[in-house]
Amino acid sequence: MKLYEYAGKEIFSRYGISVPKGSTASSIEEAGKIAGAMGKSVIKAQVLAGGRGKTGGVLFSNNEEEARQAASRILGLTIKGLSVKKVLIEEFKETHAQIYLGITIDRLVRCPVIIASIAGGIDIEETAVNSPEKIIRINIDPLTGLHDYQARKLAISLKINDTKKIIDVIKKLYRIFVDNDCILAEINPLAQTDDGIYALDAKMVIDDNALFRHNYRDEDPDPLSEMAKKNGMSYVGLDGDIGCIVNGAGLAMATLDMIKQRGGESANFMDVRAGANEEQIKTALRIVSSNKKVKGIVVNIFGGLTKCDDVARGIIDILPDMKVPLVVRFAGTNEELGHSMLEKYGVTLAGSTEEAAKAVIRLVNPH
Amino acid sequence: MKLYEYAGKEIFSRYGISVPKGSTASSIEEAGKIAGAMGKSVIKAQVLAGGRGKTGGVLFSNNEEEARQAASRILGLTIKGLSVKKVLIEEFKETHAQIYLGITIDRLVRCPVIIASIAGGIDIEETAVNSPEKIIRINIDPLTGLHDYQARKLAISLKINDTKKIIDVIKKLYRIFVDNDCILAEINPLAQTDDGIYALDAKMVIDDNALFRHNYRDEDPDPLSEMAKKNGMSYVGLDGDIGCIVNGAGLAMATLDMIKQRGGESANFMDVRAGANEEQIKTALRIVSSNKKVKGIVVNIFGGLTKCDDVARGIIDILPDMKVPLVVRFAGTNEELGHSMLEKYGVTLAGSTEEAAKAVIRLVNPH
Amino acid sequence: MSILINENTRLLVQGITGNEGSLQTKEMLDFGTNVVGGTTPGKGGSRIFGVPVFDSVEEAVDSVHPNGSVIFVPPGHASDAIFEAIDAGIQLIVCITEGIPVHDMMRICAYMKSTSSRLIGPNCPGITSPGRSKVGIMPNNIHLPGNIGIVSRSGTLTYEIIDLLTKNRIGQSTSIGIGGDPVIGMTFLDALELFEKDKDTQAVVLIGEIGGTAEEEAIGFIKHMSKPVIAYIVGISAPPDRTMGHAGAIVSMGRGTARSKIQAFGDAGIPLARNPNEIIIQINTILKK
Amino acid sequence: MSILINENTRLLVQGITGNEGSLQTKEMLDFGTNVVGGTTPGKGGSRIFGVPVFDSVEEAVDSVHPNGSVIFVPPGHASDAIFEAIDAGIQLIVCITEGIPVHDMMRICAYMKSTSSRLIGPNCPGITSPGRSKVGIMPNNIHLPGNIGIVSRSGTLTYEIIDLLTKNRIGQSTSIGIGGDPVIGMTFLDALELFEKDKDTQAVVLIGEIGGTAEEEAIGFIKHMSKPVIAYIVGISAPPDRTMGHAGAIVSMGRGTARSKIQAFGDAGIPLARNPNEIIIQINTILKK
Repeated sequence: MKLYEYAGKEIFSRYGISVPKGSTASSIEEAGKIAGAMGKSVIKAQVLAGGRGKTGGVLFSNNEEEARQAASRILGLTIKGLSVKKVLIEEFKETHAQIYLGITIDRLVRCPVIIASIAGGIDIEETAVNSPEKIIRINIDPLTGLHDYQARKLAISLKINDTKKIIDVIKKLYRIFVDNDCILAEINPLAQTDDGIYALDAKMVIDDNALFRHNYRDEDPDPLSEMAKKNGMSYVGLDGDIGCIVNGAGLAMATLDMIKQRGGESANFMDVRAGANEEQIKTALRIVSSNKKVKGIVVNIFGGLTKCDDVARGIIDILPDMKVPLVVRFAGTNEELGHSMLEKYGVTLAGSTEEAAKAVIRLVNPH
Repeated sequence: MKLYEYAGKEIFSRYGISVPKGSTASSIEEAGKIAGAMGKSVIKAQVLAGGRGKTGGVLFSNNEEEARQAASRILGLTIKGLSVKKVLIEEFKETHAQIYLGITIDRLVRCPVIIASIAGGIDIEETAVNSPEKIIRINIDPLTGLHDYQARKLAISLKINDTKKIIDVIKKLYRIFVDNDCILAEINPLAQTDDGIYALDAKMVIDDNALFRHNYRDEDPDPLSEMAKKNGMSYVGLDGDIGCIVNGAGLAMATLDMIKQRGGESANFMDVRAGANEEQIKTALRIVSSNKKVKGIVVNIFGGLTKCDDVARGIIDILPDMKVPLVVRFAGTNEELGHSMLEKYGVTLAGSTEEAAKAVIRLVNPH
Repeated sequence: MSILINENTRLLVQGITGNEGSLQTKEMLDFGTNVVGGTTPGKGGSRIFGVPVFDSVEEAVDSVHPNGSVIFVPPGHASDAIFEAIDAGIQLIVCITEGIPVHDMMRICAYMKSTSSRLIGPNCPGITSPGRSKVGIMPNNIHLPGNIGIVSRSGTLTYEIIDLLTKNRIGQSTSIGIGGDPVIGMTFLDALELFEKDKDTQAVVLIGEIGGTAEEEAIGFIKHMSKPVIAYIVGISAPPDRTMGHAGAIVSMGRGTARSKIQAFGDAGIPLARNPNEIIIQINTILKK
Repeated sequence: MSILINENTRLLVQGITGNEGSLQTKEMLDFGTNVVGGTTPGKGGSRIFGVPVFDSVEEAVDSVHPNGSVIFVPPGHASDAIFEAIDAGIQLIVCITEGIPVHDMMRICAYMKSTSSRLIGPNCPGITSPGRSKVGIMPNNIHLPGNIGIVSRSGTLTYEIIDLLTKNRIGQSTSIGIGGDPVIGMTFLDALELFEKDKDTQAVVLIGEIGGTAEEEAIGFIKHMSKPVIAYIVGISAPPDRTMGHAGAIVSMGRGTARSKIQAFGDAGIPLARNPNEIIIQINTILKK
């Protein structure tokens, strides 16, 4: 789960990392009042996507009027498909140096990795590619945690004064990373200013698998993904017109790949997981078909403990409600029984994932 | 540092381990009032030594009058050389089962060890010797901490119901042990009562080396030990009449052993550590000689970086204030210079630890 | 021969009385796996399908001497079950459970460095050695004994490919699902090293997917293997993740997408299949040589 | 030969610019120890007694390739210094610092299990191999090269005995102070195993004291050693500790006092000295054989 910048900054603040004074607003009116009381301020779109600066989601203001204008512009934006509903208004900070500081998981070494660079800011990824010597990485043993000598090495490598304060921020960010089951905790930029070291941005992503032991609340859930999650399934919306229902993430990706290779575009990724039984498949079909862009649906089930005839029963039950054609491919346990049950209902049957992909594309693009 | 029972119970309570309702009193008056409001209660000497029950330090009362009598008896006691200045008055709890639960350090395996037994109470050490099968021990990896399966194994081994509550107490006690840098955290007995699992006693010993990162305050310091500690030295009072000042704990023990082997009794253990210089030796002599029982003092210094002539200078300086005879033995750096400096002052000089022991015994017991 | 498991595997099932644990124990027994015991705290002393149930792994080890364990414990308790198996000295631990927090897995992997246990998974379908033993949840009836090794991060996609191989009368030495989580025990590289040493494995099918660089890390070894490896990598149609933050990008340095993986394998001259059918074609070409 | 250190020891001093660090570095240089570098964060680039100072152990390892390290860092930072040395791959780490919290030491010892580093101490005087190298704080002028190994938990008491040996013209192969803290790296047993293998050591003096059972744990090995071991155990006059609680008593099971240790060594037929002079008498008896 991704946290909004302002939520991340609340956590930073609780752990003693300095952030600029600020608060959020959902209306132009409110934004104007907050910024008016501040003098020079920065108004930032609160949206769960990167690259806000480059898309006009971060503006500056000197007074209430400018703030209202900025807020009105930002609150109307859609950034990477997400509409902006809230802005964060903060005191403007003059910076001397902008540091990049991030902690994530090194999957290969199977441990947290802290990354720091004096070349903080929006171009950090380019720096990583073009000037790798400006990026320092330290792997942390998850059992012993961050050692002082490691925090010191990172801080010294940045070659600015304030080493002690930077060490302090590194140690606190690592605490935040561990305490909150983060898969990402990032400050970019961590700014050196006249009155100290400030986190000017906050990016935190929490491990979904660990949400059960925390109190985070998804403030902006996608309704279809939520419904899928509640039913033990996984749904991600895409831009195409072919709905997909598959059991298993790998097989689902393989199915989407096959559709793409044959010239089709999928409307979603959906893994029904272990829930490929009668009731679940009905729920899955309801979710996928509620997307108005969907012109046809492919169901691809590999039966193990899942029995294909159970799935067929679910499909038959919901078929009267379906407005778009269905292609079904069963394999594994009772695949033949499942296929034969569906024959009389006008559902297109496929013998392989590849055939299923071809069939659904034909149905969706009849020309 | 040892914590009093009531202080330990405050910590238990903060971590969610149930303790009986209660409070402390320093006077008979106060104790009577607290107990009077309680009905049946137990009045316990607050003293940093074991075996209170067997020495009359724990009494029961049914009303204010009985409580006053009990408190008056306990507040007059001296238990293992320590006078009782405070009592803890608690609600009496009827118990169904008394469990022993303790965590300490297994020096050999270099890790915390949790010990549990259904045979809790004052005879637990005898149980450990006579019925070792009633004692279960589990070593904990200090990096991963206590695992649920280990807490479960301990709890199940006690063979009483309430397994879940016992698991909970074990996990909390381990948290306490780690968070507070304990070398001992012990509940004896942990009682099964009608209304739950209660810690009826609390014993906590904090690692002196870790006090710098905690906020414990020694409520009842020994003045001589405190003065020594402040000067980087270590002092323990004993029952004999020969004062001892040695650099190094091992050499100090060897000196005390030698005195005992020759029929003498030491008045103290004192390790002046690295502080065996002019000023420190004066402080050490002041501390040791302030014990009225001391009839003679032996100073045994092995010089390395410590120079024996520096030590001699300190001795000469304070000699006029000394009321008891001194035996000095120097070895190592500038030993001859040190000895020769002392010759004209009537200080007895010894060529070895053994000679020093013999000489001081002769001086103290001239018959 | 097979790798990791064989007819001498004495299996313990952790969480044997749970829904999935009992269902899958039945399936494994049907397959012929020697399930010697199971654990469920509080149910020690009972039996399920004739298999004795114990309160703890330690008790099971003392009584029935398992040399492998498979874990069906819910995610909140699964990492504890892994630690319990490691501490009891179980050498092969297969964790089926999906949804274990990644921080727990990092701690487990760090702890395992000082032990000799080997972990497969979590969030994996386990291991099948046709005709010998099955430890996990792969469907029973899709396998055929033979000489192709399979190692995969997926579940049903793996079954689909095993099924396809079997239908084409291409048998498998061992099929391993290493799991789809970001932090897992056995990697592609570990599995390939075992297949390389296994005299009954003639060629290996590697089924990879987007995310991480485990596939790329195996390339160096594959280039020096005496046995051919055919790679099939899915996720080419996955949208670029809206991941916030740069740390992940810095760590992966442009690797980790299906496209970059396919590129890397191609550059190394490792045969790639674009779909399951191409795997069959490639294997047939190899077997004919 | 000696054990642990010799003329090939290339020593790093962690905390080299501190009071004790610099004083003892001077002493070690005077002894003839090959001190190749030191560390003090923030003082990298400077020199002390001609020895280069680095900001971190890693930098020192890259520049001057030490194979051993001695730590003079204050107790609040010493455990971090030990981790730093381990992680930089230093094989022999001698920690002089007194006052490290025991919980820190337990974590360090657990961590070391997955590494090949060896730790001596903390709260110890270090190691001296007369004529070859000194790593630690033993006085320079008390040693004599020879064939007696010394292993001790004490500081000055050890110096006293080394001095006595030297004055009686009995030389030492290596003298080791393993430290007096409850949780330490190298134990009596570890040291005895090394002395047993060292062809230049003819006999070993073991100096023990009250507390713990490290002396008792070595008895089994001593009984099977080809070399004689003479034990001297102090603390017989120490008062019974007013320790509260039973856990310690249960763990030690009646062992751990000077009396119980002496009893155990006596029962095992290991020669015991009651005072330093008796050590000399015993050694002379052995050497005459």
